Amino acid sequence: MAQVTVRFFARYAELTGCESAAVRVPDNSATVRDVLERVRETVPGARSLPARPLAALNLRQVKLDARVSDGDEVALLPPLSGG
Amino acid sequence: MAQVTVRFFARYAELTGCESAAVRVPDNSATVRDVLERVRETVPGARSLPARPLAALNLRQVKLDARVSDGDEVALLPPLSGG
Amino acid sequence: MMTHLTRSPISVASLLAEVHSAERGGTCVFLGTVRDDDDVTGIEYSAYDDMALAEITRIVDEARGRWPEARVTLQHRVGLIPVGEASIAIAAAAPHRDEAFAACRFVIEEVKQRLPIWKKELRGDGSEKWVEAHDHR
Amino acid sequence: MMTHLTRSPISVASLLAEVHSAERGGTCVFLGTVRDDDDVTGIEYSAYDDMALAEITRIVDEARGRWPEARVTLQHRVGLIPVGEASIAIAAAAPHRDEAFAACRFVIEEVKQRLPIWKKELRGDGSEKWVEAHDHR
Repeated sequence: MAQVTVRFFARYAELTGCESAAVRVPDNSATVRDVLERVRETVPGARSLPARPLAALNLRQVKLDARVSDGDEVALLPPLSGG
Repeated sequence: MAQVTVRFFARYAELTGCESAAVRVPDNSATVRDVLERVRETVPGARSLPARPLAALNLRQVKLDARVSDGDEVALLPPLSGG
Repeated sequence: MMTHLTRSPISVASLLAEVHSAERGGTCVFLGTVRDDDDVTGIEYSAYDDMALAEITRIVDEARGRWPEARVTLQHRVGLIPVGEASIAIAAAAPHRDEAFAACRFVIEEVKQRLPIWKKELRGDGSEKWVEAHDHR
Repeated sequence: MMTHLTRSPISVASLLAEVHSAERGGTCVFLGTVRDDDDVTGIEYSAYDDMALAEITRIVDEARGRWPEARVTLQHRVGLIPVGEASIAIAAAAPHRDEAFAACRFVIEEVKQRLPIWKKELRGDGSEKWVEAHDHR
């Protein structure tokens, strides 16, 4: 199994009441989408996240089908509003 | 006759050795071009001014056929290079 | 080197000093400041710091790739920013003004699209609201 | 109110203060500085002061006509300006950044075309040269 750190920001941190969680997904073929599924199962409040949130993997925006590896950091990002 | 003040700037002031001159032109139909002709006759060094210099009349750029009146200020402007 | 994310008021002079030099005759600066829309008294900005810094580095590198003679820098402020104060400042200096304007504009557009930074509006009546759509400031 | 022609160094902070307000969330600044081209050590700027001031007023009014919610101002320095220092600064603030950039760009283009101001380059070898063509800084 791969252990992935999941981080929640801004409104998503409020929704889940959580800033960071560790989830485990199968080692070889898991994607950000799989991480998101695990999060919905294990983090209370995560069910109210949108179906396809913006996500980042290791500090870069990625699509939900990006592959994850042990030690990766996935972040779930509300719509960006910097500037 | 109308009396017009003519002002020279930058390189034109150097060429003519003059910053300001008074010229007299006919009262009713004289233009900036006529003023320029008078200047060439009366101001030493003004013959080396270009044939059609940039000109301003009472603080606005004008064409050489603009009419002048008594008390007007005509300025002869080298190519602008502000900014 | 300035830090690109700060919790303190932004100094435009420091940004200018960082990009300016004697061979770069045109400098364009953009400042985004908190507007007094509706009953807004301030905006609380929060960031995914590590990713924001990484994106800023990538954006600055991309700008340098497009305009090799330009130098650009930016500072984004986070935390509570009162109405009227700057949340972002960008400075772009180049030998000629076309590149300075273009590089500055490029950076603000990329910042708006890419930085993982979020705004929560604070209102005079004590209410708060996450800003979820791009504004067009 | 600031004077639009000055013989002293330009203060960007004063320009910003003049255009900024809480409803104008985007501010664009352009600075033109004396470049160290060739052997240039400084540029002597001279102006037809009365006409330059009249043109500046007209340009600012035209900008306000096009972008009614924007505020723009500018300062042009005259006299001897050493390499690296600003000869012109423009600030344009507007509710949104599009107008701020557009108004700032408009003003610098008009300034370059319309202000009766002239440059004489001063070189390290003591020579001087009138600049007679538009540069593209």
